Amino acid sequence: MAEQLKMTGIKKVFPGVVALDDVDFRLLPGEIHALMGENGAGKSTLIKVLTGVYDIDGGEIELAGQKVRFTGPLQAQQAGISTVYQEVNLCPNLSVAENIFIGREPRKFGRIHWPEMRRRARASLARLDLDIDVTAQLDSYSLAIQQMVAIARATDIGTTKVLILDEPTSSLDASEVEQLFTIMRRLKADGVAILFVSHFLDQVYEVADRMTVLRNGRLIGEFRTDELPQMQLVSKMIGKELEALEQIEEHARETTVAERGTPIVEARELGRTGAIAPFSLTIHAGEVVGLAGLLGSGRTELARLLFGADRPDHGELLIDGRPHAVKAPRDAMAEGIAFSSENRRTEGIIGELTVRENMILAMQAARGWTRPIPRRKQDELVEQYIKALQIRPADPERLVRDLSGGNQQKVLLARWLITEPRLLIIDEPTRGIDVGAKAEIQRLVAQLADGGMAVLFVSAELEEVLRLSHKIEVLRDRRLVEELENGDDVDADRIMQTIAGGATT
Amino acid sequence: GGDSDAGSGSGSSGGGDDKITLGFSQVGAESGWRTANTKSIQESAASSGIDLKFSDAQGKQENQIKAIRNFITQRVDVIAFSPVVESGWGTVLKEAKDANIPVILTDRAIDDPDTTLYKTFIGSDFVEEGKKAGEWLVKEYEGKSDTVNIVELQGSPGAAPANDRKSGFADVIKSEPKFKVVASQTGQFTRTDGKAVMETFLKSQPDIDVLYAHNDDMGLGAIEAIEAAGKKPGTDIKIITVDAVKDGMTALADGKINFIVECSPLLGPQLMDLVKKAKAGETIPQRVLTEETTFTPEQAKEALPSRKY
Amino acid sequence: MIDVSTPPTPQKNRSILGGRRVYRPNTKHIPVLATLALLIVMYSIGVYNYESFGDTQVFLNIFVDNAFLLVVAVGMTFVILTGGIDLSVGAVIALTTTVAATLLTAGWPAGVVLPLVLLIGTVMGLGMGAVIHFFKVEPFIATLAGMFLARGLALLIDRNSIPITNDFWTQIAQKRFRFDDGVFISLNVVIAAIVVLIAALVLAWTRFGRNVYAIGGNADSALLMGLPVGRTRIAVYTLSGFCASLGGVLYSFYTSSGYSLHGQGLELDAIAAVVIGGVLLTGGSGYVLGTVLGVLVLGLIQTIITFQGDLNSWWTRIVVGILLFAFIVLQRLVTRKAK
Amino acid sequence: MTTLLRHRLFWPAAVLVVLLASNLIFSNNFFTITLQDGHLYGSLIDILRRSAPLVLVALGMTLVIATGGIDLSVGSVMAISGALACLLIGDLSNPDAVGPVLLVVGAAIALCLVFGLWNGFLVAVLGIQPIIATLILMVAGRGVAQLITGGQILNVRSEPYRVIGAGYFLAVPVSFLIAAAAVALTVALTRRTALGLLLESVGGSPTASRLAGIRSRRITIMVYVFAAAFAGVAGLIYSSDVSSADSNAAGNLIELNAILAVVLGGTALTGGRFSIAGSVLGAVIITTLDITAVSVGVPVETTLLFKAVVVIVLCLAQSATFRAKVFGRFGTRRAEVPA
Ligand SMILES: Nc1ncnc2c1ncn2[C@@H]1O[C@H](COP(=O)(O)OP(=O)(O)OP(=O)(O)O)[C@@H](O)[C@H]1O
Ligand SMILES: Nc1ncnc2c1ncn2[C@@H]1O[C@H](COP(=O)(O)OP(=O)(O)OP(=O)(O)O)[C@@H](O)[C@H]1O
Ligand SMILES: [Mg+2]
Ligand SMILES: [Mg+2]
Repeated sequence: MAEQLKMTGIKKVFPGVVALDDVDFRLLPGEIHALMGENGAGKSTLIKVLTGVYDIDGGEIELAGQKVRFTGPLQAQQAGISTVYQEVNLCPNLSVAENIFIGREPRKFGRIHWPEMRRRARASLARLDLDIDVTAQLDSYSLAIQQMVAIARATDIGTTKVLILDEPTSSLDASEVEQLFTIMRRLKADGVAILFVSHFLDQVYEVADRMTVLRNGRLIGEFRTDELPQMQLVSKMIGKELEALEQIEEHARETTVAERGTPIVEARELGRTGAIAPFSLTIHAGEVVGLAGLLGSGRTELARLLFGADRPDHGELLIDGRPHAVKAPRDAMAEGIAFSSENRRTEGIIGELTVRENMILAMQAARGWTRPIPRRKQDELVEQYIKALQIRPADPERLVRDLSGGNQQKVLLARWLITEPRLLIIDEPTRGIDVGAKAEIQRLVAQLADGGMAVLFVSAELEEVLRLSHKIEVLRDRRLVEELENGDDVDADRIMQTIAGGATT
Repeated sequence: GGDSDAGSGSGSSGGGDDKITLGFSQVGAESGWRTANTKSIQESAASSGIDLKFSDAQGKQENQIKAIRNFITQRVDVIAFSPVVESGWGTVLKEAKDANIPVILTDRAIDDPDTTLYKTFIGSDFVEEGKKAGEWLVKEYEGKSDTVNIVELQGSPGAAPANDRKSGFADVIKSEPKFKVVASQTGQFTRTDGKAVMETFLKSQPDIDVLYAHNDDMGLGAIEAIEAAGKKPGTDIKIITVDAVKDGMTALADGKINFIVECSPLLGPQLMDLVKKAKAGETIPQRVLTEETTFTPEQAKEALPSRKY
Repeated sequence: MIDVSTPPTPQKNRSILGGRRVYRPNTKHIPVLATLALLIVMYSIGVYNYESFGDTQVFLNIFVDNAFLLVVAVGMTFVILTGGIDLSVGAVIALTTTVAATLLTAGWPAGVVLPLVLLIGTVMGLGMGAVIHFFKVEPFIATLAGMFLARGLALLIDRNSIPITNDFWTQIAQKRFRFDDGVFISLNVVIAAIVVLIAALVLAWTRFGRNVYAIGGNADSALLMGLPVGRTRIAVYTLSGFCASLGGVLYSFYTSSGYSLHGQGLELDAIAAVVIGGVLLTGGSGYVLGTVLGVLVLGLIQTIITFQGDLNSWWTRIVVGILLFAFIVLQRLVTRKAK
Repeated sequence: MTTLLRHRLFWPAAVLVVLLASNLIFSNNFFTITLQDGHLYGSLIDILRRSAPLVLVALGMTLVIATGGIDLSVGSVMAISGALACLLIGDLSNPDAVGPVLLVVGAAIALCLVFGLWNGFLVAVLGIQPIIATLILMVAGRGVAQLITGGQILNVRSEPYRVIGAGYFLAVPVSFLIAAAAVALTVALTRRTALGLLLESVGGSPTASRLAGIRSRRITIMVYVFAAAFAGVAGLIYSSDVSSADSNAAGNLIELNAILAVVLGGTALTGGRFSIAGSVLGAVIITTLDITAVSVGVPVETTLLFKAVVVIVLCLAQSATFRAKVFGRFGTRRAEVPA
C-alpha cells in the first residue's frame, strides 16, 4: 500500500539538544500507528516538525506521494492533517462549541451560524459520550473534559486524511478511552491514517496496528504490534534489559500501615457549594489514600479543598487533631501539606523559569523571600532529584518550557518532594510519564509512605490507584460515596461497581 | 502654598437673577504664567460680581470644544476662552452665535476668517514679542560687525507662542547677516529642559554670544547650566527671554538676564469690563491689546517690588 | 446598584451566547452589565445635582464630543482583545488632520484627500502589525515608534495649526441631524455608530472576529489550532490604524483644523475607555459594547466636571481621578460579587 | 564572538556605542572630560547625571513589569515628591541646614511610599487591572502636585537640597551616585535574596505561583511601593536640579520613556524574566538619544522622527527573527511554542 505520509531523514536541532536525528517514519492509510518512546525521545517534536510548528533542519516529508513542507499548522490542517497536540491547546476563553469549530465555523449568509454550531458541537461530543453545556467557557471544565473537547475538534473534521493524537488519553478514564478508541477504529475503517502517542502500553496494544520506536531522538525501528511483545517493546524504548520493569510488577501493596495514631489531616463535613458535597475523610501518616471516580466526579475539587487552593464553605479541617483555618495554599504548606496540580501547564510549571528555579520554588516560597536557599544547597537538591526522577536533559539551567511534557511533570513533582511534606497530594502525577519513570514514581510514593509520609493519590488510572493505595475513596457526582480498605477483596471491578452506584454497602 | 481656593462660582447655572454668568474655558495649568492668568480672571470675576463657570481643558482642544458646547447648553451669558490652538473653532462658535451668546477670545487668537464669530480678542501678540526681543538685540549690537552667535531655546514644538516668538525674532534679525542662530532646540517651556539643552549647547557650540529663550523658565534653567560651565550669565552670554514672571524679573534685576519682553497674564480686569459690555450689547473693538512692555535690568529693579506674579 | 448582581440577561446576548442559562447572566457579560448599571447611577447623580443636566442634548453631546474617541477606541478594542496595544492612535490622528488640512489648503479635492488620509493610517497600522508579527517586536514598542513617527511627520509637515476651509469638509462638519428643538447629533455620531455596529457584528459573527478572541485567549494554542494568527494580528493593527485615521478625519470635522499636536494623550483615553468597558488588557475577553460604555464613562466624567463649573485646574484633575476611582472600584466590587 | 553576539544586551549596547560615536563626528570634544570648579565636566558626565531620574524610574518599572503589571503614575509621583519637598523646605527657618532638609526629603519619600501602597492595594487586593489602577493616580496625582504648588513654580534656595540633583561628591555628580546606589540596592534585593525569583514566578504565572505558596499579593504590593519610592527619589533629583518644583513638567511622559527603557533592555511586558542591567542600559540609551539630538543639531521638527528611527533600528536589531531574515540564520526556531 502507498504511504499516506512519509518522513525521511528528519533532523531537528534545538540549541544544545539534537531532538531528532535522521528519523524515518511512515504512516499508511487505514492504520493506527503508535509512536513510542520515553519522555524526551522526540515524539512530540516529530509531530510538530510534521505540522510545521518547527522548521526542519534536514530531511523530507511526503504527503500522499507529494513533497510538502508546511509553514504552520494552518497549512497542515488545510492539507488534511488534523492534530491533537500533547498539552491541551485550546482557547480557555472561548466556549466549548467554539473551541471545536473555530477556524471552520458553519456559516450562513457569510456569518457564523451559532445555533448550527452548537448543535453540531453537541453531536460531536455525544459521539464521545459527553453531554455538557457547549456554550460554557472552556476553562470552566476540568482538564479531562478539555482533552475530550480537543479530541472532538480533531476527529470532527470530515476531510481529515491523517489524524495525529499526541497523548490524548493522559487524563482520561477507561470509559472515555473506550469512546475514543471506537471513534479511532471507525475513522481507520474510513481509511484515515492515525498516529497515536501514549505511554499506556495496554492502550497501544489494544488499538495500534504498527508502531515506531524512538529513543533519544533516533529511530530504533518500526514493528507490527502483534510481532513485538510488550516486554521487548519496553526494552527497545529504554534501551536496557528488563529488570526495571520487573521491579514495577512485583511491587504491590505489600506494605500496610503499621499503626494509625492521630490522623495528620481530618476533614469533617468539609465542602464547597457547587464543587463538592460535604465529606469526611482522615489521612494518617504513612498512608496512601487513593481517590477514584469518573471524570468530573470531584476528585480534583476534593484535593484542592484540603490544600486550601479553594476555600471551603462548609465543615472544618483538622490538622493533627486541631481545627485549622486553611485559607490559602500557604497555610496548608505551613502544615506540611503539598499539592501538585493535574494541570501542569497552567497551574504547575512556570515555563520561562529554569528547571532549578521551578524545583526550588515551593521551598523558597515557604521560607519567604528574605531567606534565599543558598545556591550550593539548591544545586545539590536539584541534582539529587534530576537523578532520582531521571529528568532529561539533566540540565538544571534549561528553561522548563523547553522540556518534553513528561519531564515537565517530573519537575513539578520534584518541586513538592523537595519540600519534604507530611502530606503529599498528587493529582494525576503520572500524566504523560513513560513506563520506566512511572514505575519510578510509584516506587517513590510507596517508599515515601513507608518513611511516614501521607499521600493522597489521584489518578485516572484505576490500576495505579489500586496498586498503591491503602485506602480508596470513591467519588460519584461530586460526592464522596464510599471508602474502601484496599484488601484482597477489592479489585478494579469492585471499584467500578461502586463508581457506577451498583455496589452494596 | 496650596491654599488657592476653587474658583468663585456658586455652582448653579445662570439665568434667574441679574448676575452675569461667564463661561470661561482655560487652556490648562501648564505654566506659572497660566496659573497667574487663571487667578487674575477668577479674582476679577469675583470682585466685579460675575458668576464664573470655569473649565480647564487640560491642554486639549477637544476638551475646550466640549466645554464651550456645555456652556451653550447651560445658557451662560458670555463665553470666553483661551484657544488651545488657532484653528478649528468655526463649528462650535457658530453654535454659540446661533444661541446668541457673545464670545470673547483671550490671550490667543484664532484664525477663522469669519470674524463675526467672536466679539473681540484680548491678549498679547506673540509675533510682536519675538520682534521686540529681536529689536533689542539689533540695538545692543549696533555698530559692531563681528558675528553674533545666537542659540535659541524654543517652546514646545507646535505651540503658538513658540512658533510666533521664533518667527518674530527671526524676521527682525535676518536684516543683519552678522546675527547667526547657531543652534535652536526645544526646551519645552520648562526649566529642566532649558537647563539640559543649554548644557549640551555649551558643549557642542564652542562660541555662544546670545541666548534667546521663548520664556523665562527656560532661561532660568539655562542660567544654571551656564553657571555650572563656569561662565557668567548676562555677561559672557547675553540672555533675552519672554514673559516677565517674578523669578525672571529677579534674575533680570541681578543682571543674569539682560532683557525681558513682557507677556502679561493679568487679563482679568480688562476681560470683565468686556464681558459686561458684551452682555449689555455695547459695541466693542475687535482687538484689545493687553498693555505690555519690556524690561531692562534697571526697570526690573524698579518694577520688582510691585510685581504680583 | 440595588439589583446589579442579578440583572436579567439581555435578549440579544441570549441569542448569541446564551442557550440554556436564563437565570444568571453569563459571567462574561457581568463587567459590561456592571458598567452599564454604574453609568446609569452616575448619570442620575448628575441629573439630580445639576440643573439642566438631564437635557437630552447634554447626553447627546457626550456622543457628539467623543465620536472620534469612540471610533479610535473601537479599533483599540480589537487590538487589546488580541492581547496587544496600540499607542500610535493619537499621533495618527495628528498626522491625518495635518495631511488633510495641508492638502485641502493646497487645493486638492476632498474626494481625493479623504481616501488618501484614511489610507495613511491604514498603511501605518499595516506596517506596525507586520513588524510585530514578522519580527516579534513587542507591540508596545512597535506602536510607540509608530507614535513618534506619525507625530514627527506631522510636525515636519507643519508645526502650525492649519484651518480647513474646504466646502465639503465644513459642510460635513456642520451637518446636524435635528430631532427636536435644539436636540441634535452630528454626522460624526452617525459615522461612529456605524463603526461600532460593524465592529460588534464582526466580532460576534465572523471568523475574523472569533480569531481575534482566540488569539487573545492563547496565541500559542490558536497557532496550533491552525488559526491564521499572523494574518489576524496584522489585520488587527491595520484595522486600528484605519480606525485611528478615520478618527482623525472625524476629529478634523469636529475641529475644522489640522495640527500636529492634536490628539495628544488620546491613546491613553482610548485604552482607558476600552479597559473600563471590561475588556481585559491581557486579551481574549470583552465586548465593543463595553468600549462604548467606557467612552461614555469618560465623557460623563468630563461633563460632570464642566457642570460643576467651579473647579480650577488641579481640582479638575483630582476630581477626575476620584470619579474614575469610585467608578472602577465599584465596578470591580459589583463584578466580583456577581461572580 | 558568537556568544557575545547572542548576549541579550549586545544589540542595545551596540546602539549606544553608535550613538556616542555619532556625537564624536559632530562635536569633537564630546569625550573630553575636564575638571571644572572641582568637579568633572563634559558630555559624558552630562549623560550620567541626566540619566539618573530615568534610571530610577525604570528600575521601579522593571520590577512592576516583571510581575506582569505596569505603573503609569510614576510621573505624577515624581511631581508630588518634588512639590512637597520644595514646599516644606520653603517653610524651613534655615533651609541651608542639612538635618531639616534630610527630614523633608524623608517626608517626601514617605508620602511616595503611601502612594505606592495605594497602587499596590488597588492592583493586588482589589484586583483592578494595573494600567487602570495606576491611571487613577496618574491623573489625580498631578492635580495633587499642582495643589501643593498652587500651580506655580516653587523656588527653593537650599544648598543641601541643591546637592541632590546638581551637586557633586568627590567630583562625581551626586544624582549619578544616587542612581548607582539604587541600582546596587535593587540588584542586591532581587538577586541576593529570593525576591527576584518570586517576582519572575508571579509574572510568569500567577496561578501557578499561588499554588506554589507564593504570597503574590504581598510581592505585588511591594513592587508598586518600590516603583513609587524610586519615582519619588527621581522627583527630588528632578526638582533639586533646578532648585524649584514645577508640578506640570516634572515627570511628564516619563512613564513612556521608562517603559521604553525596560523593554529595550529585554524585559517583556508580559512579565516574568527581567533584566536590571538591560533597563539601566535602556535608560542611558534614551538619555543619550535626547542629548545627541541636541548636540548634532537635529532640527526641532525632526527630533521625533530621529527618535522614531533610532527606536525602530534598535528594535529590529534586537529581533532575532529580523536578523535571521536579513543577515542569514542566527536562530533556528520559527515559532516559540512551548512543548
Ligand atoms: N522548544 C524546545 N527548545 C529546546 N528543546 C526542546 C524544545 N522542545 C523540545 N525540546 C527537547 O527535545 C527533546 C524531545 O522532546 P519531545 O517533546 O519531542 O519529547 P517527547 O518524546 O514528546 O516526550 P514526552 O513523552 O515527555 O512528551 C527533549 O529533550 C526536549 O527537551
Ligand atoms: N460530566 C460533566 N458535566 C459537566 N461538567 C463537568 C463534567 N465533568 C466535569 N465537569 C467540570 O469539571 C470540573 C472539575 O471537576 P473535577 O476536577 O472535580 O473532576 P475530577 O474528578 O478531578 O475529574 P478529572 O479527571 O476530570 O480531573 C468541574 O468544575 C465541572 O464543571
Ligand atoms: Mg511529548
Ligand atoms: Mg482531576
